[in-house]
Amino acid sequence: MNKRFSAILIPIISVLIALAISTVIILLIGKNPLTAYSALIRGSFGSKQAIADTIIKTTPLILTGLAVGFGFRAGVFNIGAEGQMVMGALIAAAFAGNFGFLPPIIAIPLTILIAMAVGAGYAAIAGFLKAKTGAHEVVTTIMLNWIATYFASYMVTGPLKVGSGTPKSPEIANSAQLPILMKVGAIEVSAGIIIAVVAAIFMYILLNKSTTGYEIKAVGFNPYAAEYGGISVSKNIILAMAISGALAGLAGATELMGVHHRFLGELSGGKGFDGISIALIGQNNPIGIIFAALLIGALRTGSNEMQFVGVPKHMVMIIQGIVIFLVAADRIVRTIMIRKKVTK
Amino acid sequence: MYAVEMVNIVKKFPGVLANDHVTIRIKKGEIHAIVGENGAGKSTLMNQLYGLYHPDEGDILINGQKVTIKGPKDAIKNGIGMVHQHFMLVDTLTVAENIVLGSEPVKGLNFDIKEARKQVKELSEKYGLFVDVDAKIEDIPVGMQQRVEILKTLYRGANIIILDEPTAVLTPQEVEELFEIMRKLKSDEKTILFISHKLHEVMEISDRITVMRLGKVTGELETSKTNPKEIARHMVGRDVVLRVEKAPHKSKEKVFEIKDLVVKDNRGLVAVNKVSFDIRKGEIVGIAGVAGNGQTELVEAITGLRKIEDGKIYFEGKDVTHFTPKQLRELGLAHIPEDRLKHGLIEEFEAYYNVILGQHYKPPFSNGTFLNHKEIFEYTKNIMEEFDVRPRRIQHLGGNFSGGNQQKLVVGREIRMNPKFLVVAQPTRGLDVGAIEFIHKQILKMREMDVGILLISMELEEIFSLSDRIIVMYEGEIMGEVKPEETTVEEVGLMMTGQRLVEARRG
Amino acid sequence: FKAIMVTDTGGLGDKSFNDGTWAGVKRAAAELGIDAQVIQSYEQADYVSNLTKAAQEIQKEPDGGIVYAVGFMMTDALFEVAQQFPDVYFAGIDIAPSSDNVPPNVICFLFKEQESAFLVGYIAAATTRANKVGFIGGIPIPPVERFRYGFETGVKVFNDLHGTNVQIIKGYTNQFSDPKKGKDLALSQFAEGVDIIFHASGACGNGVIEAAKEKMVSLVGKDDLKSILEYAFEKGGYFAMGVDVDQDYMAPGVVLASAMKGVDTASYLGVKWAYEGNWTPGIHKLGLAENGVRMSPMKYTKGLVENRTLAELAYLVTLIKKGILTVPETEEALKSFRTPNIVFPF
Amino acid sequence: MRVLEAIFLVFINPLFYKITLTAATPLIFASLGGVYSEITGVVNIALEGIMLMSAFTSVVFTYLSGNVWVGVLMAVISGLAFSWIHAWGSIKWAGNQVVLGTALILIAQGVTGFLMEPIFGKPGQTDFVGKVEELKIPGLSNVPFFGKIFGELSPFVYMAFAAVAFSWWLIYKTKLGLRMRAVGENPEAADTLGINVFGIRYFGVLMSGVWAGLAGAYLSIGEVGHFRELMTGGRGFIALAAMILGKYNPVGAMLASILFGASSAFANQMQSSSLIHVSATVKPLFDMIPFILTIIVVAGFVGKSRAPKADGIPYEKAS
Ligand SMILES: Nc1ncnc2c1ncn2[C@@H]1O[C@H](COP(=O)(O)OP(=O)(O)OP(=O)(O)O)[C@@H](O)[C@H]1O
Ligand SMILES: Nc1ncnc2c1ncn2[C@@H]1O[C@H](COP(=O)(O)OP(=O)(O)OP(=O)(O)O)[C@@H](O)[C@H]1O
Ligand SMILES: [Mg+2]
Ligand SMILES: [Mg+2]
Repeated sequence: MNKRFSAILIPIISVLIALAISTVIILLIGKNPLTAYSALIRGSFGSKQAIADTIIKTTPLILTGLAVGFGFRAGVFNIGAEGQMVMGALIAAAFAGNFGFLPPIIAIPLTILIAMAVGAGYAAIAGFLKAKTGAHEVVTTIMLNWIATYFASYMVTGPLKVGSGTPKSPEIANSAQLPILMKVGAIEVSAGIIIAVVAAIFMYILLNKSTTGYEIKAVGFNPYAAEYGGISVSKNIILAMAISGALAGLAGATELMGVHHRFLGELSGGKGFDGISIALIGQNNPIGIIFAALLIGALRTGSNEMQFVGVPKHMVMIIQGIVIFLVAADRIVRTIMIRKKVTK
Repeated sequence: MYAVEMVNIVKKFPGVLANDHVTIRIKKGEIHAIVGENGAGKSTLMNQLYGLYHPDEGDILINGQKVTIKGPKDAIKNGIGMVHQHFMLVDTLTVAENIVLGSEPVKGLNFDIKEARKQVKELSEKYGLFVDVDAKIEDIPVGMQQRVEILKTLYRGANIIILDEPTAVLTPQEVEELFEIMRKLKSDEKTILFISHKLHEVMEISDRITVMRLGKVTGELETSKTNPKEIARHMVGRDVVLRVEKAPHKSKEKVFEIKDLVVKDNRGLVAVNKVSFDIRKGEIVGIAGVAGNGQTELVEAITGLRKIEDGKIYFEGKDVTHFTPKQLRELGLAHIPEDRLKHGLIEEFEAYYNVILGQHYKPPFSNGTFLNHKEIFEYTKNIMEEFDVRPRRIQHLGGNFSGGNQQKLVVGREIRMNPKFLVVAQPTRGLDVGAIEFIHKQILKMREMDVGILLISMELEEIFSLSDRIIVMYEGEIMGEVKPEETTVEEVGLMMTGQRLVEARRG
Repeated sequence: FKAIMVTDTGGLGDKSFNDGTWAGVKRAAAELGIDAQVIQSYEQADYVSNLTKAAQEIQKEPDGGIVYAVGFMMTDALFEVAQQFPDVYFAGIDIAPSSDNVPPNVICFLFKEQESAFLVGYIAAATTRANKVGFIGGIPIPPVERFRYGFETGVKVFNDLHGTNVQIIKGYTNQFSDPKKGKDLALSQFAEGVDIIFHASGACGNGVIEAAKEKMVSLVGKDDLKSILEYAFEKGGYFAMGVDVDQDYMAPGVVLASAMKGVDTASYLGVKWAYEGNWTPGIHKLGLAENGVRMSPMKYTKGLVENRTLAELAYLVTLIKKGILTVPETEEALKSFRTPNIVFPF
Repeated sequence: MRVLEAIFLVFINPLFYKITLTAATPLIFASLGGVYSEITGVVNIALEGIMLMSAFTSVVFTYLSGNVWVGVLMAVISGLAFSWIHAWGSIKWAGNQVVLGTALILIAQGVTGFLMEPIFGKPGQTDFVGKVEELKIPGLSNVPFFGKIFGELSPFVYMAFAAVAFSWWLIYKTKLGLRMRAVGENPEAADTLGINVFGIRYFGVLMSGVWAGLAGAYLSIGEVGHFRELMTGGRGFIALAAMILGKYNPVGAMLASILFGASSAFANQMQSSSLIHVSATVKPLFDMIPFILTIIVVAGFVGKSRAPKADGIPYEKAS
């Protein structure tokens, strides 16, 4: 089978199988699957608002997917995109609150840069420890995630706290907010999606066209051969973690500057972890990651609409889980497809 | 009476007909050699006998009985044992554990390690296969690993033992020992299938020979009635020059020098102890020695891959002692590593990326930031053409080339760097005679171009035929330095076992 | 007419404002014979879109309706969306607008958690035999902190009026969903010599209550209400204090009292006002006086508290209702709080 | 130095050790589960999900049967069943083990949340359904110091340590354990010796379900007697870290779990200390202690932890 063709077909068929399985469950709880699924589609692509929602949800998923995917390409398992995203957004929020005096042309890139630098630095801790002491990055990044969570919680209930409501940082300056591409009612689609796509293109170029990408991949595939070829292994491990962290930080930046305009306790909301499955569904390929993120983003948006017809939100988690499972074990789907063909 | 008959075996892989109606018959109690070029289909054939692959067509008969071998389990039941071309050992387990794995002695619920050790020891003594039963595989030399593999088959009571290229990684002494063992096994009524690329070995040990080429059997020969030339012709389809001719070395200019070098191994023990020597332009210095006597560490230290504890290294008179691999390459050092899969290649990289490793950041392959793929592709095509790398496909992944072709790719890359100094370690390990001939020619061509060459090899024949000077190492020290034309294999062999030159000369 | 409630990411089943709001909305819906629906949010980014969708649903109704935004996390989203739909009523539960000019279609219900916490704090101080009581919060968000201010004030007032020196140990679980974490923290406080712990930590509190029960049962040696109460009456023991709803039932005899928050009352009122057109926009802070908060009736444990204390408490409630005693609502107010001159009329 | 005094008081307080043990117990079980799976070569990031499922099932069946031990048994069975899905996807279908794991976590969160309403009639959390009684060792509770630690402990704590001893024996002293280690390191080699690689891997993954199942049961009916959505609180991931930190060895994993349990008990005790007065807003910082400590330990003392060579790589038989 054509490789590219099956890369598209498998997720689609996985979704169909997942829907078939959940049809049973929906019938069991006494709802009409057809109404449910038409709500799912309506909710994700059926209207301007739905599309806006889908884009908003897809944006950070692309970026965390890229972050984790980049790590995989470089031979590191960055399970810490969550923490890097939080730290990037948190510190950027702390600064960007005071950027009122700067014009957007400076304030926006500067805020992005801070978030990326913080994400990079935070991830580089794990990279540094791996390179210098051999500490496993899965252990260190899991720990760093928790530290980031508690640190952020401390910051927004303590030093950065504003107002009496939500634990949150002050609103960032208007000049540091991302321009709005599309506004549907109160739903604003910011330029974040453009940033995410640019980041994907950047990652593609970095990995496939640049000398740095060559070195990072070499270290990821075979550190001994890389060293033999004059490539510094520890430098590239740290660099790879840092770039991965920068992408996660960027995810934090787009959420901060394009969606919430301030740091909130739940800003990351598991998107760093989502990045793992998105990266792998997208086969660590920037273009694949965009589509994987879109798939998950659309499922999540559509799920909210499904609630209006009485299907609880947990149903969608199950559907998502099954889709991801089937994409991972794609041979199940392939086998089903081949059998179909044979019987025909 | 045949112990094994494989009749009309056909085995296809996607795009490759690996065995094309192969018929081979092995008599009980004989040592039967199978020879053939790289990729001729020898391992594939043996893997089917051992149940790892299943023939698309054809029959397998054991002791005259037709059998179906679904997996190694069936093979073991039929008394077949196999020592694979790439060892099948569990690095983190001990020798005894590896040997008994799969049919472990038990005491109550426990795995009876005592009994296992006892049985292994008995077996090892019976056949003179010395092993350290309690050592972990990752800590023992390849020669011992080989013995472990043989013990594995004996432990399972194999009567038919397949040895797939067992000598590729052994020293001449170890090869001698292995032959001793094989003779012992033969006298014990065991049938042995022996695959090798080294014709003199085949001549020495086998009773009969099957030659394969491109998936077909091209000849069945009685060893006593043939000669290496004839075998080689069957294998390659043409005459092969097994001896090389070279002009005497002239230059006096030092290109490389090491003084009192001290290097430690992975366990922190001194592996290279105060070694000094130099290499001149257009000169090949061969280092002979039994594996594990510091050669690996020496090469790694020289090429910047291992920390140097003490001593100095000079490159064209310049102190380069603690230089990184990159700095050394910049100065003109090239390195054909002994382990092509560990150091030489990135299996996941396409041929074209493997070919620029080490020069990837330099023009014309890169402008410092971006790679120039057009140049890279062009360059790769040239190298593949010049070094006859097959398949001639620049996008082929490094790991998907056959071993011989991987080696050609690495050799091509390093030679085309136009180095001033070339370190070559085990350049022809596992290669067929045609490929060996080719690589030797390339090394000599570099010598003609005034490159200083350090050659490390366990093949004494290779060392003798290529080197201008031979240095012998034992336990990290130099035992002596000789000229090939002024010494004998025996003398070098004695030094390799720890006698200094003077003592060796004294006899 | 329709009422739609949008939960925060905590979702239904939090035994706190989401559940409470939903209970009130359902009650109102049943009474008024209207439709009620709930939409749960998966993540923060859902708030705006879920509120928007809810408002759009309402717009489809011929006679309008009301949208509930639940939880402090939804503050910003609520005001953004409410501005877009001036013809739809919005009610925020536990939502404090950042400015005072609330749009005319919005009502915000806030609670004076500190007032009910004051009462349990006073009881705790009166009942402790270790002279040490504990507070366990979830994430130190404003409602949690208001509970703490009230609890601390209750203890302080008791100390001042009775010349005791009951100390408070404070801790946070920093989350709301891991009962084991609450239990471990509670055990740590017990190990520090505390004998009564008041929690405001969501589901972590289940663990706090379990810790108290475990300690108590181990002291008593039996696990029935009668033995526990008999032992506690004689020798004291370990107690937890519940939050938001009456948590007595979770461990009868071990939950000394609960600081209750009438979220359901508020949401019930909101629906009713909107339906009847009796709409007063703005912030509604519900305290003891408004029946928005109260202390649990202490169904099992009343006997463990001296009658005099209960009487004092009743008197203090009237003082608070009258505004004579103001329980601090902020950290600053807590710091500067001085016990007023209170003379019990008995 | 009040801080030093407070620290000293923590270490002489027997209850600190007791809390350490109970905090470590779920991590020991779960990390043990990780060890079984990963030494046979299957990455099991799904521990969190398995724990959650089992925490839920044990509560459901305790609720239905009124007997906590039925709950424990069903937790083990559901752990087996759920990990079987992981095994099926990653062994039979050679799927990407990390993705399968994350998928299973999502499914576990979805399924447990989804079933709350139909089974218990309300979402979010259940009421108290019953709890496994603590084990009282009669004479012991009077022994000073140790009595306070071991006098009354949940049987799960003892089970955890017994499980470690059992696992150590199974993995290092039996023929099965030898084969497990061989399969995780070099499945081809094991295969050529006639060992059923798939079978061994299934065993490893299923056993990880058993242990993670017990971890889940402990969290619900072992400790708090009810179920709450997402109540595992990331312990599956911490267990994963403990397993790596413990170098894929049951005893190592146990020590890492204890380290983690001790540091979180320490953090709790410090934040509860009446000797040090810190403002409420600073208290969250105490929760960072275990994580920072772990990083220091893994970077400073443990160094490289080498995964089994074939860990995460699906084994595919040639044909
Ligand atoms: N996974 C694969 N995908 C594509 N081609 C492959 C793959 N594996 C092997 N090949 C092809 O098979 C051929 C030989 O592979 P193999 O490693 O068996 O070589 P060999 O015959 O043992 O030769 P040598 O002795 O030189 O190593 C090569 O041409 C290689 O391109
Ligand atoms: N797994 C495989 N997949 C695809 N092709 C294969 C595979 N294994 C072997 N082949 C093909 O079969 C041919 C025969 O390979 P085989 O390994 O049997 O050669 P060989 O004679 O043992 O070579 P060598 O002397 O290098 O060991 C190879 O050239 C290769 O093209
Ligand atoms: Mg072969
Ligand atoms: Mg080969």
